[in-house]
Amino acid sequence: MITIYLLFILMLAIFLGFELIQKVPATLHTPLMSGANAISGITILAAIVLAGNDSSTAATVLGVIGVFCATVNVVGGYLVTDRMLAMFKKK
Amino acid sequence: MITIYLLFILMLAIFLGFELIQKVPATLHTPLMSGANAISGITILAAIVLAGNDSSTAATVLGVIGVFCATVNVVGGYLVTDRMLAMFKKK
Amino acid sequence: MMTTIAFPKDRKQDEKRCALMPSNLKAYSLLGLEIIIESGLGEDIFISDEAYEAAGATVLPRDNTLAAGDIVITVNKLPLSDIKICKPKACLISFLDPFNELDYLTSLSGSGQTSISVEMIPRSSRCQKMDALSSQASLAGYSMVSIGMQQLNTIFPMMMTPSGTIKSAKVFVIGAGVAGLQAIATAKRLGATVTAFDTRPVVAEQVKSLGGKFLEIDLGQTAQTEQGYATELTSEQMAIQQAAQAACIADSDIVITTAQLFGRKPPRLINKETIGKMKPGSVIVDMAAENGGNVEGSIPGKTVLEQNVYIIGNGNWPCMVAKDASQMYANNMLNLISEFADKETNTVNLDLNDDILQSCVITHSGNIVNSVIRKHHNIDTETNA
Amino acid sequence: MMTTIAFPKDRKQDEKRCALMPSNLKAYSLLGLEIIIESGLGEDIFISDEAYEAAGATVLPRDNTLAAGDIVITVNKLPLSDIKICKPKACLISFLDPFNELDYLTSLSGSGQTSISVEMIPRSSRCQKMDALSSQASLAGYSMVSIGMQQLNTIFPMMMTPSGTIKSAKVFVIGAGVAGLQAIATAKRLGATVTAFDTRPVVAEQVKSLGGKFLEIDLGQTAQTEQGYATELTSEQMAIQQAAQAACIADSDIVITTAQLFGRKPPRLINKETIGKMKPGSVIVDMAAENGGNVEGSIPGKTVLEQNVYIIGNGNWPCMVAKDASQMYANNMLNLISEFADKETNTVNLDLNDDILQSCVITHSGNIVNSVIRKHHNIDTETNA
Amino acid sequence: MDNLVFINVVYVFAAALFIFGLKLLGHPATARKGNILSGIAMLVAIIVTLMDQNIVSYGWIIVSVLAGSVVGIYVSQKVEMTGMPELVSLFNGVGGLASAAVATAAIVASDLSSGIATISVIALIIGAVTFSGSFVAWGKLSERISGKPIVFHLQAIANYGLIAATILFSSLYVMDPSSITFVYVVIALALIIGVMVVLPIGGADMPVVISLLNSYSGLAACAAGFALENNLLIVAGALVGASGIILTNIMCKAMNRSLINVLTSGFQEVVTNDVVVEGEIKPIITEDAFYVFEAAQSILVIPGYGMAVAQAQHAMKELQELLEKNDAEVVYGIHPVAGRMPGHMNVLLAEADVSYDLLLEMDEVNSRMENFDIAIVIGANDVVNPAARELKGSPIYGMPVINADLAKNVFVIKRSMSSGFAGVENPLFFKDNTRMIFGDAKEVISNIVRQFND
Amino acid sequence: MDNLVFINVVYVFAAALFIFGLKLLGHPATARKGNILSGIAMLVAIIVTLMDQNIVSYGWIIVSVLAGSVVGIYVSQKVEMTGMPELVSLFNGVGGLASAAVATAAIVASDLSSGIATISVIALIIGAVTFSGSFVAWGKLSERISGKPIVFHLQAIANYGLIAATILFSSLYVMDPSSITFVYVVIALALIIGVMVVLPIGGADMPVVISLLNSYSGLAACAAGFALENNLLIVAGALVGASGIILTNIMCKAMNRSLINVLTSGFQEVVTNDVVVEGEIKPIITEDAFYVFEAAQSILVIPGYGMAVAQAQHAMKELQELLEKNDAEVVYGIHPVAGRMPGHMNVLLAEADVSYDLLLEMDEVNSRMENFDIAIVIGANDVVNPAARELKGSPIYGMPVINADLAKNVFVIKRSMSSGFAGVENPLFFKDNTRMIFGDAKEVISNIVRQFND
Ligand SMILES: NC(=O)c1ccc[n+]([C@@H]2O[C@H](COP(=O)([O-])OP(=O)(O)OC[C@H]3O[C@@H](n4cnc5c(N)ncnc54)[C@H](OP(=O)(O)O)[C@@H]3O)[C@@H](O)[C@H]2O)c1
Ligand SMILES: NC(=O)c1ccc[n+]([C@@H]2O[C@H](COP(=O)([O-])OP(=O)(O)OC[C@H]3O[C@@H](n4cnc5c(N)ncnc54)[C@H](OP(=O)(O)O)[C@@H]3O)[C@@H](O)[C@H]2O)c1
Ligand SMILES: NC(=O)c1ccc[n+]([C@@H]2O[C@H](COP(=O)([O-])OP(=O)(O)OC[C@H]3O[C@@H](n4cnc5c(N)ncnc54)[C@H](O)[C@@H]3O)[C@@H](O)[C@H]2O)c1
Ligand SMILES: NC(=O)c1ccc[n+]([C@@H]2O[C@H](COP(=O)([O-])OP(=O)(O)OC[C@H]3O[C@@H](n4cnc5c(N)ncnc54)[C@H](O)[C@@H]3O)[C@@H](O)[C@H]2O)c1
Repeated sequence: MITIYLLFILMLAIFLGFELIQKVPATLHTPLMSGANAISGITILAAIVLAGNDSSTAATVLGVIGVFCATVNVVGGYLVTDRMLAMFKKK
Repeated sequence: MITIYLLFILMLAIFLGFELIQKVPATLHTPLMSGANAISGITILAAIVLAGNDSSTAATVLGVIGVFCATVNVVGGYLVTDRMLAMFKKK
Repeated sequence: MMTTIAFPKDRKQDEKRCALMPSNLKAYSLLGLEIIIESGLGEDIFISDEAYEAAGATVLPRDNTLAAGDIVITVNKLPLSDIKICKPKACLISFLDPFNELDYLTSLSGSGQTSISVEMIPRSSRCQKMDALSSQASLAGYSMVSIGMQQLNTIFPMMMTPSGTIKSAKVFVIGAGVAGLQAIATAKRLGATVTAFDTRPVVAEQVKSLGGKFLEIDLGQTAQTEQGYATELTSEQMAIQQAAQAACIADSDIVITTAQLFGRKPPRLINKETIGKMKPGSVIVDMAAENGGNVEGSIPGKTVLEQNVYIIGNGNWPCMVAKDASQMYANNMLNLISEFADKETNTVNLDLNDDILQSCVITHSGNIVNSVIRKHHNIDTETNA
Repeated sequence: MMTTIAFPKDRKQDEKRCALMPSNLKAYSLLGLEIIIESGLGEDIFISDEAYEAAGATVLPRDNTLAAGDIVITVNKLPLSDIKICKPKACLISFLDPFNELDYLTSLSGSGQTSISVEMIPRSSRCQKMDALSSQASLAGYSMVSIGMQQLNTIFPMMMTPSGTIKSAKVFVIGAGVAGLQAIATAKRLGATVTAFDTRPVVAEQVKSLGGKFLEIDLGQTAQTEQGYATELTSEQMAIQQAAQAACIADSDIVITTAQLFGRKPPRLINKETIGKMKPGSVIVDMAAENGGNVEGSIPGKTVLEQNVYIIGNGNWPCMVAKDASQMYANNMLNLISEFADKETNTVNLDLNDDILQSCVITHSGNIVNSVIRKHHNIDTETNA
Repeated sequence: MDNLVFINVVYVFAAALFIFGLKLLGHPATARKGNILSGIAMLVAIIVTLMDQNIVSYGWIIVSVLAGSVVGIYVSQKVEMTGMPELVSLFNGVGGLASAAVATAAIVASDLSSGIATISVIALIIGAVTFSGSFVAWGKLSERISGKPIVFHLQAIANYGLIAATILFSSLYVMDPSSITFVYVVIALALIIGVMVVLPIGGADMPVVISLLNSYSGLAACAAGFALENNLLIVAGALVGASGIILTNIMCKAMNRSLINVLTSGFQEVVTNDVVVEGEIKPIITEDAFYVFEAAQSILVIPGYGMAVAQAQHAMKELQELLEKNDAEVVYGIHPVAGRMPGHMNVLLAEADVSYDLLLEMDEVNSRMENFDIAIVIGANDVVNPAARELKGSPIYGMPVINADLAKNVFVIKRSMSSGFAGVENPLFFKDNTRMIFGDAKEVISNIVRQFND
Repeated sequence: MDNLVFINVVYVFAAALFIFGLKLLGHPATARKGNILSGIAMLVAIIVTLMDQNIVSYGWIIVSVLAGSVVGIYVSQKVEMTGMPELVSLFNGVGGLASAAVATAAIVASDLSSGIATISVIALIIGAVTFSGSFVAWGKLSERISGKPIVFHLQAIANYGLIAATILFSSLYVMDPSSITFVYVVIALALIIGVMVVLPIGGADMPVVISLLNSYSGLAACAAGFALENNLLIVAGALVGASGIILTNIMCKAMNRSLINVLTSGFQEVVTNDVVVEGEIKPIITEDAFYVFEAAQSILVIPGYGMAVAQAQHAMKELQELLEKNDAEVVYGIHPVAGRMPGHMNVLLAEADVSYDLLLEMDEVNSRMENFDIAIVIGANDVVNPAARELKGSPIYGMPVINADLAKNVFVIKRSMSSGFAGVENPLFFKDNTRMIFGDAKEVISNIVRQFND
């Protein structure tokens, strides 16, 4: 049954993703891509749990790699996006 | 934990509802309202289960009332909406 | 008894307009009125006697025409000699210039006929269709631009060509009443850069609505009469205006002056000194030349070269487009007659108590009856009732 | 040795244009050329000798001017008497009308100078800035509308007024080349309803791009030369055109004809019969009157009344806006000279092998050298090398 | 795959269909398809629900579904097109009743955990309010109840009291989920609240109210879904709830109302107003005007001085071309004194290259005025003032005017209610068939042009 | 409330923030706020995740977070603005790696049910493809790898083979979740696929590829979320996945490419092409042109005969006014022979009431051409033909022209590639800084005007 809920959530989130990005000006293509990319660093949550978990060394190592990579993605992604957006003058 | 999933679903559905109806021409206000109203007859699902359930007479009676009312809402709602929409000439 | 309307030909020099078009005759005959015209009425605008006859008019020689009319309509006032031939109870309708022609009025009242001055028709909403002053002024605005265009040795529009860029002509219109606005529109259409000035501040928006610039001059308080005419400026205001205009005039290729004051001499707007500042070859068109002139040195009926500036004082501007002018004037007259025509009896009833007639009837049964004109000429109110 | 350019005043009757403006002098002096003008050069357009002097020209009497010039530039061709005064090696630049003036050319070649005909400057992209034929034609288009407007006894725009609705004037332009297009644009600006016709089918789009209607006549095959000039129609085509135009002409208030055939007599487009169908008081402006006329009955230099239709054949249209015409012509001449001026040596080198000069030099060292002109006048090619 | 899982997988699919359907419903070209899609979703959902293992007998279900269908089909086919809004409010009320019934059933069926009890009672309240409110709205729309706002002294206080009482009794029930009696009190209170909230709202605002109640009925379904842990109820209910709120808001804007103001009518103290206005000014926004323009077959444009001031002629020309592309006939009625000089309108329209053939004189358009679907008055005032015909003593009485008021619909574009050259009031603006579009003429027309292009 | 419930409630909240953030990111005015909002969501999510009871030691977490942060901050601050796209592709690759690591960890940690195993291996594959693909894209963008499409014979077949092998080994693993070896093979294959798919795509299309890989990395996170039953991963991942697809599609449209074409470059047989085109025509749609217009400070309009044919002067006037309202300077460069008669452009622009002051002569605009952000060429051709300057022997060589090609950006509005009056080709259309907007001049400009008004 849990899978059902997850499916519901997936379905709704996909629809929402489609709806949210409808008309994006070309100037925003790159920042938006970059911003979305930062969000995809959400794997960090899973990686953290894995890295902090003591179950197996392999998992921990992979988890640590995951946390490191995901952090780079998240931190770098947000900062770069912000830098790009800062360049646009306010209308 | 189930409630959490339900909350997720609720949250996503609400967002989606907001996003879907953004710019609606005035001519569609009434049909849209009517169509949405038909959808809200979705209670019929709950009512069906209650009406078919043998747990208590009170619940069954209320369920039957629910099924009847909801059916009127659903059937009438869709048909009326369709009639309204049929009147619009295609652009 | 059916009313007869007579249209003698205008005898004023160079006048080409007439007060009747063949197209009006149907309307007159629907009103049951009889129309008599002098032979040759429309010849200057290429309308033959036959055309009038075909439409239902009777063509007669001049004297017979004059003698037959219960109502006699012309553009310009009839010579006094003609009036004697008219019926003693006839009603004479034309421009009369009653503010300036006291002698004429006196003679007219002496011969006893009723006379209507079309310039005195009030400017109420109801009377717009009879308002010959406006209809002719509007055409005058067009004609003044046309003649200025003819005289100027450059073109109006800007042109960027391989042979260099030609700048647009600068046109300055002083006085943006009916004539001035039409002049602005016409010059603007041709591609000129148009500036305008008027003492009535409401006009600024109207000028802009035609794409012209309005020259802002702070004259303090200025006013307009109920009928929309401007009131006279004080001499200080006049001085301010002249000074402020000078630069704009010097910069212009064509200056068109249309300033009038109802019942007064037109204001003098441009003096020789200002003319001297203009570019050689520039053109001034003085609409008011015949009545005293807005421009110093303008000569009625002539184009003169003064300090290398052409000053055009031709006058009778609507006559340059005589056919349209005739048509509009003739329509105004038809509308005036219709207002008082009685279809049942086939007559025209000039009820002197009517608002409109009270304003525009000047003489009646031997007296000058118009109160505005009496006041203007200081005719003692007690002399005649 | 510095080249001297002389600008004598044009002696042709009523000519007001000149070939130099004070504003050109700076450019000439940058090229290191000396400029001599005849006293009074610009007086008709109100430019004083002082103005030229201030800009750097030398003012001399006529004969001295003529005698001083290595290059002599005028608008119209110099009288033969003047040519004798010019230097024997001088280069004379002006309109020469080489297709029609064989006698003149022969005399000219006899006196040995080099002559350039500005109408023969090719219509390549590179030469547009020297193309005096176009620059003057364009102004002619404007002037023809201006004079038509003056003559017509109605106004151009439509007006819906309380005194009735005035219909817009109908203008029909035959020949939509440079002059015709400008005429269309000007008439359209004034609010007229404009129709146009031309034998070159490419023109239809151009007419529409100015808001005019194009009268479609199916003439079968028609052509245009490489330079964009129309070729002559066959006599059958001519007949079709005339028949098809007749209705449109009869319906028009103003007809403007600008049809020309490069190197040929202009086509006869309107005959008396067609004129008879026009409304009395209508106006025809015949641009080509001076060269034979598009319209039967047009008289060069005059406005005549034929069957109650005014036919205006004034000619010299650009002269109506002489100042702008002078400015454009003067720029064309400056551009022509610049093309061949050598800044280092302060001279003008007329290299007869240059494309441009090959087209427009007519006589040189005693001969008529221009091949097109030779062919036109059937001058045996072997007579002179 | 067990039954429950299968049902729920289908529910996911049905939910997706609902979402698609709703999306398509929002666009004129696809609206009908959207409705059908959402209908299919409903059908699918109902069919799989019937497989629920909790269902032991189908008798009553079949009977009530059939009965409901018959009623629904009958009513929906019988109703006149003009009766649509009433019908929607009726359906909505019935839907609310269904939710209330389901919630009540859940409550009476068993002792609930306090969480579920809370949600159930919320579903119940919302359902009941929707029910009674919808019926009042229906009454108002069908004129069984006066369309005027029904107000009385102290209503605000009374309403606050009702709400307090409802909260009180609901809490009492939640604290002891076996005390069903409180629930009946809550039902009664909720029904009264529904009535009280809708009564003070004027008939003209009813569509807004219905749209809001519709949104509520979605929320009721959603709450029921929580109570019964039914995902599809939650999704569909939330969709309806959220989109309903947005729609309500859009409708308010279109009617130039504030949502808050409409909703709180019941909580505002009564203000009596003695001024009698003959006729009413009906402003409209361009978005709504557009749809009328789009449907019109023959259109008369009456320009005046305001068009000149705004220099709106170019925009008007563009609109003309679009209307003509849309197969409408467009002509201009030129009053001889429109503007401030003879031929003023002619100058401007010629500049914008409007063909002379389209410019008709006053008499021509007056003689066929009744045949125009729309008369668009652009910055004209005096020249369309019916007072010139009707109102003896008006300074413009007797002046011939263009009888715009006799066209089927009149749109007047001007910036304010201020008067024209003659300085007199214009009864045209108050006529039944007149809508005012306030704004600069050029901006308003450009706006409509834009709508055409979208 | 127990820990897990609390974390998840916060997750709901974080998910809502992500949604808001993404929504705001799509609008220029709010984009920055949106990014910050989504950053906050991420922070909140990370903090509550640390409370997870499964976490026993924080040491490694802290170390790796710190290290990652340092690297992230350093790189993001160091990079030149021009290096942005490369950086994004790098980050994206790293993100893919993280997902792959997480999936692998899940796989090695325990024997999984076949459902979870399937999803985990999907997450792993997507992550690995994203990783290697992103790095190739980075190499192409930073010109470490040739920007040209790298293709070889039989590549299509090789690629199909790779995919088949991946599916095969994945299935083997899923059927026996303890056979981890297969997973390593799958990893290797996925890495190779990433390289193979991106290599044949040209450098110009890289932004599209990155956007797509970005969408993939979202899907990888989403799959990982399924494997670990983490809602927030699912929601955020799905959001990124879906919006990424849409964005990719939008970008393709803007570049006039077909998504399918770009993606399947690796599966198409190699076609060699010998024609050498100097420069390339770059058409653009008005929607994208609009954003450049909006950002421009100084704009030169060069009208030609096409403006006359289209009668686009009124539309251009409207655009001019909007640009001016937007604080840009707009001037017109009038070539003396533009159009078909002397002063042709003047007649038209005067009709549209463009102020004479704004009409500049050729020499004036040429002397300051470099300073114009945009030159808009409306239906002009010969008068902006650089061949007149550059190409001896061209029929128009020597004619002075407006040097539009020297402006920073050039937009040419015309209907086709056909030539003008002189009948010669125009090299301007092939210049690097030129974009062609094909269409009737009036329609195109009206279109841009509309964008401005929206
Ligand atoms: N034609 C002539 O020869 C002539 C000469 C002199 C006088 N008149 C008189 O002028 C009047 C003409 O009548 P009309 O109907 O044309 O004009 P009007 O009665 O003067 O009304 C013009 C209306 O346009 C509106 N307006 C002004 N600027 C606007 C803008 N930018 N956008 C939208 N609306 C705008 C004004 O209302 P808001 O301020 O609310 O926007 C005003 O009520 C007649 O009374 C006539 O007698 C005519
Ligand atoms: N000014 C004069 O006095 C004069 C007189 C005669 C000749 N000329 C010659 O005319 C030329 C003028 O140059 P130019 O640059 O103005 O014009 P051009 O070189 O003739 O080019 C005009 C361009 O406009 C495009 N066009 C046509 N209709 C259009 C529409 N509806 N929408 C968008 N584009 C449209 C055409 O391309 P598409 O078909 O692809 O749309 C064409 O390439 C020069 O060669 C000049 O020598 C000038
Ligand atoms: N009620 C109506 O329907 C109606 C009809 C016609 C005209 N009018 C109004 O009456 C107004 C005046 O009409 P008119 O044109 O016959 O007036 P006019 O011929 O008497 O005067 C012409 C213009 O000169 C201006 N003027 C006077 N002194 C001046 C000075 N020193 N400097 C500059 N300008 C000066 C006046 O203000 C006027 O605008 C018009 O503007 C029009 O709006 C109204
Ligand atoms: N290459 C250039 O840059 C350049 C420069 C100037 C002009 N031109 C082109 O050359 C063309 C002709 O120039 P022009 O105005 O000097 O020509 P023109 O003066 O020789 O003739 C005027 C017009 O009359 C027309 N015509 C001839 N016979 C006619 C008939 N029977 N009926 C009706 N019309 C007739 C011609 O087609 C032409 O359009 C122009 O259209 C222009 O496009 C090109």
